[in-house]
Amino acid sequence: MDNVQKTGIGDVCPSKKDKLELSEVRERLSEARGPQYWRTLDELAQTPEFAEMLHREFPKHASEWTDKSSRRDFMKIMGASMALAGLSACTKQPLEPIVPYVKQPNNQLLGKPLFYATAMPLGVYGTGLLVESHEGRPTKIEGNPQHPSSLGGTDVFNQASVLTMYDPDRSQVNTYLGETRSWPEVLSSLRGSIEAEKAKQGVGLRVLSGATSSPSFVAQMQQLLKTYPQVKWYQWEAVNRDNVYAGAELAFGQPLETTYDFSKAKVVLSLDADFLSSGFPGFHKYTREFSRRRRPELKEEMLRFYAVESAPTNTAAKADHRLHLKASEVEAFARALASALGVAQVGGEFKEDQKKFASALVKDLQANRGTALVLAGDAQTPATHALAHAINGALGAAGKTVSYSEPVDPFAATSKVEQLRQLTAEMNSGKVDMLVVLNTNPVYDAPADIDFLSALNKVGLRIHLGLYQDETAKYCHWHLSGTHYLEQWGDTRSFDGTVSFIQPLISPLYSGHSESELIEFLTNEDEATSYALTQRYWQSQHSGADFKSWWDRSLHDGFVAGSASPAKPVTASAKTALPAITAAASGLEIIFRRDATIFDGRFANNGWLQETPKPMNQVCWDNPVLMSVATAKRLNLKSEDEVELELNGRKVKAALWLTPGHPDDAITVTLGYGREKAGRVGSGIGFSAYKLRASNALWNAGGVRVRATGEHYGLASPQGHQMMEGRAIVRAATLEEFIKTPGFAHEMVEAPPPGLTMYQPYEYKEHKWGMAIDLNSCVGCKTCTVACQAENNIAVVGKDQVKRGRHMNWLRIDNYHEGSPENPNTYFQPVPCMQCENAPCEVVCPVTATVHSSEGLNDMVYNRCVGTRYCSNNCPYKVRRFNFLLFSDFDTPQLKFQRNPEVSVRSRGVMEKCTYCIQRITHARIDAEEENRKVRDGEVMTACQQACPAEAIVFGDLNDSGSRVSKLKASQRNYGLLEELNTRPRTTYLAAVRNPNPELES
Amino acid sequence: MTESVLHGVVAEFITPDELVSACKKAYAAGYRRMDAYTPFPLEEVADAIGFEKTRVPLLTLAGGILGGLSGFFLQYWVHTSAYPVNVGGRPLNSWPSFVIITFEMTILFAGIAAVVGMLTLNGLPQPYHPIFNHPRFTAASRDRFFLCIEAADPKFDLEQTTHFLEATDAVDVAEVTD
Amino acid sequence: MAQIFHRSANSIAKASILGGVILVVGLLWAALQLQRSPYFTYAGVARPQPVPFPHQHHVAGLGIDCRYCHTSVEVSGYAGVPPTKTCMNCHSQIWTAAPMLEPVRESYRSGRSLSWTRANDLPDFAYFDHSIHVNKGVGCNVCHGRVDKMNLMYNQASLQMEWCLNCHREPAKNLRPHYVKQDPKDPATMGDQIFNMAYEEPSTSHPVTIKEGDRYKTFTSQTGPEGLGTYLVKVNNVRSPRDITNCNTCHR
Amino acid sequence: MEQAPETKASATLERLLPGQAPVLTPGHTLETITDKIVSIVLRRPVTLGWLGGFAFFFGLLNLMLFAMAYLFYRGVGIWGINIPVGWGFAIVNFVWWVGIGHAGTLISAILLLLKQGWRNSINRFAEAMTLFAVACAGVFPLIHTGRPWLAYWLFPYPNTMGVWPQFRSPLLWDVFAVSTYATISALFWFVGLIPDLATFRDTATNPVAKTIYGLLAMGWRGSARHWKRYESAYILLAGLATPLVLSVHTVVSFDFAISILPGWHTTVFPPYFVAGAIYSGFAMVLVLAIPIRRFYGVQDMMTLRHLDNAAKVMLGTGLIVAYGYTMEAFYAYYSGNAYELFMFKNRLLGPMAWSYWCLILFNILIPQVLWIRKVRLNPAMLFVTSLVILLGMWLERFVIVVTSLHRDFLPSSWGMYVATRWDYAVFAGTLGLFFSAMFLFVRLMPMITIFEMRLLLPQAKLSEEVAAHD
Repeated sequence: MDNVQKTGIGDVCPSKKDKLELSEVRERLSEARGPQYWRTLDELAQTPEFAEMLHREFPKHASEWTDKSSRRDFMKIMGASMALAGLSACTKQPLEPIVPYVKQPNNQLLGKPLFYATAMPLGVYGTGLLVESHEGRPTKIEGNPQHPSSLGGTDVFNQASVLTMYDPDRSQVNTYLGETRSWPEVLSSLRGSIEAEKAKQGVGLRVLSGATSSPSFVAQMQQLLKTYPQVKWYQWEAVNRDNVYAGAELAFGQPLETTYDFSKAKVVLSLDADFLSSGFPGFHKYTREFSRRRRPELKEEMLRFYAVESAPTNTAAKADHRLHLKASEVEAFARALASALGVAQVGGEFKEDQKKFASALVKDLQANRGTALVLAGDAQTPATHALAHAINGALGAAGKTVSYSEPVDPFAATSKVEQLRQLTAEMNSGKVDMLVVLNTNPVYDAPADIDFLSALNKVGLRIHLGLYQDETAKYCHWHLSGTHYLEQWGDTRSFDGTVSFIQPLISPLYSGHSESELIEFLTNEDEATSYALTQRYWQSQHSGADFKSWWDRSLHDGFVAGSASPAKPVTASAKTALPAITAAASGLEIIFRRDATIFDGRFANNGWLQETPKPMNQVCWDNPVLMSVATAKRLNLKSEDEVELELNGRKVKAALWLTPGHPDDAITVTLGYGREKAGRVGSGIGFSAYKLRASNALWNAGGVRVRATGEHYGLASPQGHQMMEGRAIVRAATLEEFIKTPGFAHEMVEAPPPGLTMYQPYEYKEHKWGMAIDLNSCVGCKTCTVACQAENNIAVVGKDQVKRGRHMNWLRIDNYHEGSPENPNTYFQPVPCMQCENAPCEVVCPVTATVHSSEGLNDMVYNRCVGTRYCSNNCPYKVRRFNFLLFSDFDTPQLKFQRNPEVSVRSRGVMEKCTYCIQRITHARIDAEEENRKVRDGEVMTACQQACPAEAIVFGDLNDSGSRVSKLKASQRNYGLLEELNTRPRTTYLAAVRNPNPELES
Repeated sequence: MTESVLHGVVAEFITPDELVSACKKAYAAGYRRMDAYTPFPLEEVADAIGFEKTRVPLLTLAGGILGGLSGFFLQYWVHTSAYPVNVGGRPLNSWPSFVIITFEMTILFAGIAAVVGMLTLNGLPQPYHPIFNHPRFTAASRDRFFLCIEAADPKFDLEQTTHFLEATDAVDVAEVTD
Repeated sequence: MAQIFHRSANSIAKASILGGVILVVGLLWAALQLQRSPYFTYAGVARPQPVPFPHQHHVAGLGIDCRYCHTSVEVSGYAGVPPTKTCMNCHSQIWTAAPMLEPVRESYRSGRSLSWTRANDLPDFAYFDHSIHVNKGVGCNVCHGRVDKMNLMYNQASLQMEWCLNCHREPAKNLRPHYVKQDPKDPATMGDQIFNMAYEEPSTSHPVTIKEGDRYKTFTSQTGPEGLGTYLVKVNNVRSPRDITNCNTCHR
Repeated sequence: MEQAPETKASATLERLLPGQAPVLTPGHTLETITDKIVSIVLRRPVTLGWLGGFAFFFGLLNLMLFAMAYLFYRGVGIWGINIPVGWGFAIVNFVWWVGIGHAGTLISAILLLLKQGWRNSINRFAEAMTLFAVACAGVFPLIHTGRPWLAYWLFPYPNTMGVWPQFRSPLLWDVFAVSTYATISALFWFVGLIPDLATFRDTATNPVAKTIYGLLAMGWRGSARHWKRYESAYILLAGLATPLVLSVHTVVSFDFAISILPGWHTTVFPPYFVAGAIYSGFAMVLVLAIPIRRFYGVQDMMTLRHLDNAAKVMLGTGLIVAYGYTMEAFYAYYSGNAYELFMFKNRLLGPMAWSYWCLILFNILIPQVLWIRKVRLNPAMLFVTSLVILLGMWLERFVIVVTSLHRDFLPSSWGMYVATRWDYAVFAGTLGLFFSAMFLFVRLMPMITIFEMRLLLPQAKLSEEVAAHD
């Protein structure tokens, strides 16, 4: 209930009688105590007034976000703004305190950030990271270049995770039936029940956790199982890889981890696999290798990519040829393909409209034995996976582009759904009298046909440990506030099995405790810290004199060298009996997918991720129902219609969004929305697709009914229009054309020659910063956008403000569709400030707030800006962002800690924009000058560049002919956006080149 | 009111014609320190009493020149020496962009010079003036015309001057004291 | 017609108009002065401190080097305010009972930091870096004044943008060498001149000799082609005024 | 309201010599003119009609103050503006009001130089109108900024930052142009008032009024020497105001013409902005003159001749504006520039086409009725036409500002613009400010120039022999 109390304070909303005031809620609750507390809340929660109050009180739409400011009193706002205005705004600076350490930590050099290696677990898989820390505050996540799972790249979840750690809505106390309990109290009250369980060998004790690959934790659990022989440990992940392992089971008789090597691949076929989307295990490495193999400079060696996809993904957008199928039709296609390749006669015929595509594909695959690669998506049927393995085997991919190893998930053998089903059954049968739920939220994300909640309520003692007082916590007696990975010790394994260490950047912000600490207490009733536990385990693994040095090195590197799981020389048995093909869904098919920005809902309360537009449809702050234009026409629906989805009697309401390239007679919904207790940011937005999701059809199901309710349901999208209107914005060609005329990009538009000026052009003697963005490499994953937000303290504005066209992202990624709405080519174009040499924005600023630096940067001086917005009007790229209201949060202390101290926090009424991360440039320059040298190439990396897993963004000094950026700009593909306006942009693009199969081009 | 000093003799007329001819006579008669009062501007009257030229235009010109120069050089100085900085790749001395403000400053200064000049030369504001002591002077701002020969005039002599004015078409001749 | 106004009205009217003009101009002028006055800038105004720390005594009296307390001034943007530990290094030995020092001991015991009041406080949107200034040869007292003569700390300069610009436009005026030829008789030439409060810029009466490679070079003027400042701008690669008056030099 | 007897008279006269309705109905003397005008202020009691009207507009004025208070409290985000449409109602209103502010000085200055005697009866309140319109316009550049409390940074003054305004920015040109224009117009208006204030001083009976008018008149006594300097200063001001009035809207048009935005970057803007300004200015003059002459029964001084002339001016400037629109269209086509072409297509057929077509209807089609003499001589119809034109001119600015912005170069950043209730509140508020000021003005100041009206009388002329003498 923190939320209610917190937002309630100093709230000034017009008290109409029909409105339910927070004060009342608190009143009604205050009388209630213990269990009754919850019931009261539940009753309340039923009433429409409560819903209305949530709408009003919780920053779900921007009105609430901005109303935050209306809660502050007038002078305070002026104060904040004035402070930015500084002395010359006739304001006197207040006396500021300065508070030194008592004893200064000796590794700490004040004013200089430190970097620590750690790893972020997402379900089973971990990603190796470096985290920037200012005076003990983690502020920014970077990839770990040494780490095989990162190679220096990151994804949206990595970048945004730092905000989750500081989230003021995280649970800050342990509660018993809603009443606060200190940790010692928790332990002492639990002792009794633990003793009791010990006595009966834990026959009534069950543990439910998320999937994990942490060696130390697994060991700990085994310890627990020893202490309580009867105890059972279940795991649940809503976005799981059950099918992947089941597929391996079919093909090899054992669950295996499949890893791919794109660096050796020439022809790639994806059977509904979105390996270029954040959240796919190995995303960082695959994206890196894929984009390297897609350089058109490779000429004929350039990789060709075929995609068979159901739900539109940015992965398939990068494909040279796409086949849009219902999710349920992919298996049939795979079977037909296997037959066509003579791999296995498993039935299945290509449909008429697939034949052309298929025959070309088959030829291509056969022509590239050993360099071909077939991937099956996590959401595809086990059979599809088995077939993919078989085909890879037959094409000699195994050992070359594909390799197999022990599953990273130690519990791959039994599917997660099965585990949840068993637990539920046990709970219903009353076997369970003590349940420990660790960092998982089944009450919210369990399949609709598994009634987890009612089963849960049958358990005598329910203990929940997690970051939030979430839906599950709500129904547990105990909630123990957990720790974020940046607050705890531990370990995890990445997609290739490499063991990575999780080391804390900060001691638990809300004095939470890790899973391992709780389990340790259950096992031995001792209170060892996660540090002791992790070290104890590894000592046992790596006993010996050199442990200390080994440990220090591993912590420093962030991973255990050479711990990747060894490849298993297995071959797929072609004659495996595949299960009978599941008949293609009848009627309208519904496709369930993880959400591109909030995954399975665990990031629902992360404002950065909520405001990041979904890569393909550019919608944020919601999960619309995606549908093809043709189908919508047939059902005569249009975008932003509110529709009611009905599947097996279960109903939800949602907004419709028409999506080019969506298969007909199908709709796509993403998981993770419709949270009730996510927090002020994430509660009550979108709808929960879990309400429709059945355990036997996790990823797609037939026979969904779509009915327009007649209401309008507005969606927020920072990019209203996704067509190029025949303008040469993204310039693209086929490989053939590129080889014929490498300079095609320049022939599309005539740009004025550099000499064409009456004036003496400025020369930039010292440095001349510039950026080149390779449109061929960019996969549109949006990581750069979030990285920029984290690095530059960019405010979150909320859905309503985004709808009004006031989103603040300095770096946006534009999508453009080209061609038919059935099967368009989609291009991604990251658009930061172009840093024009003839900047149109500068000339029109009346107060010299935006001017050029001697290094050619278009400086924006926030504290000089009076906010005429003229510069934005005159910016042809519309990359400038304006603080229409007080968007930055100057009040919440946690959010202040998160901020990058090297970047001003912008107040109301000032313009802001991409600065090429001037703070990074300045620091590099100062370091260089102190060493009496020039800034080296690669020494300055912009946040977007550093975050990009695809190496699409390169920044550097144009005066240094040797720099990477100079080389790229020398490329024939290099062109300036709207260069015909003679703005002379410093940011330029390398034109996109597709590599289509000539057979299919006609 | 302190003991009264004679300010002059005032003659009142009904038509401008009468006033003008009276003025001409008086000027011919050698009177110089005199003034005529009319409810609307009449070029000829001023000429008749020998007041041909005004220095208002000169002042205005001066104001204009001052304004123009200061206007331009302020901009020039700001952008070339006060804080020279590259704005959108334009030259530091972008004189074409400076034209507008130069022009505006010219007009502004000239206009102010004209008005302030006119008022000061006219010795305004001057809410108190002996002529107001004339009992019927309110008519001067309505429909009557007045000629006042001041006592300060060397040729002034109460007797003669009064007679002289009575000899004109004046409907009334009266002394005005200060 | 009777007079509406008394004689005096004439002079009053004229006077009041003139007065009005003078008043307006005067107010504007006053406003501009006020902006630069200590009332706004705190220049020369000592701050209340939990412990009345006398720089004069510690610097001039005891000859403690700036860097003993402000440890990171040469390597970090932030000069560093000493942790309580630093105070206690000495004050656990001397003045151990001084009531004046109780807050320091208290802080050391309880582990709660002392809360000083900033003396040199820049607005939050101005990013100043100590290390680069020190490395390029800007002496402490160029900005901070004769700290060795200050009892309670105060900022000597206005710390306003125009003040910063003055130096950034003519860096030569304020640069000094790190090491000069040592003259045992003249303590002012001992040690690193950056931290030498008593440093005098070269003049014909007081030439400054610095080491260049293995030979010595003597200067008798600060600015001008033969000046020490001009020389240091060259050897320290101080960027051109145009470069260091970029907005992004201080604002991000 | 009292019935005006002269209307019949002038109507008959109209029949006798068509097109030659007199500027001043015969039968007036120095006496009657003075009395008639003076009595409106000094003798006429405050009527309910006046109170009602004033109360209404004063209410609107307070609405504006409220809206502005909330604006300063929350920020410009309470308006409909966004990225890409960074400018909305505020700038539209600004340009509209500045435009209206043109007629006054134009009438008093240019027509004075052109020796248009008929201007004498309307120039005074036209100038007042100018002042108030410019005041309304002046509100917007200030409040539309994100941080209005720092707007003074637009003026060059020796500040502690050592930073100066950026004189290449058209916005700064605006600041200078508009403030100069305001100052000069105010001077012009006040100088014109001095002799009439003297008349008021001498006619008023109430001592307080006497004193106040006396102070304002600064002791004017109609001395021949004073008149001479006065006349020369007045003519000089007119001479200065003439290029100024033409420059102001030229400069305003630069806000757009200097930018690179399709639909803004247009060389035809200066002339057609000026024409448009005069167009709307005269429309506003008529909107004010027609009721005033009716309610205050001054049809004998503001005769049908005035209305006729004003209508002709509108017709003329209206045609220039029409030409401007045509040229915009032509150059969009002739430039062959894809962005320009699209911009214009978007105006005609885009989501905001309604504004363009209304604009054409209100500004081009409907005003053509002014060709008909009957309409020009029919106050009621003129009044309506003028209102339509005012609306049309507002839409013109809306089309230029909003439709050009909402779809520019990169389709990815196209957006829409929807005004919020706060946009409307501020706009309505400025109307309140404007009309409240007008209401006060007609009650407190001579709304017709007395001394210049006197000049229109035959008895004000010198007879040949006296004039010719020596």
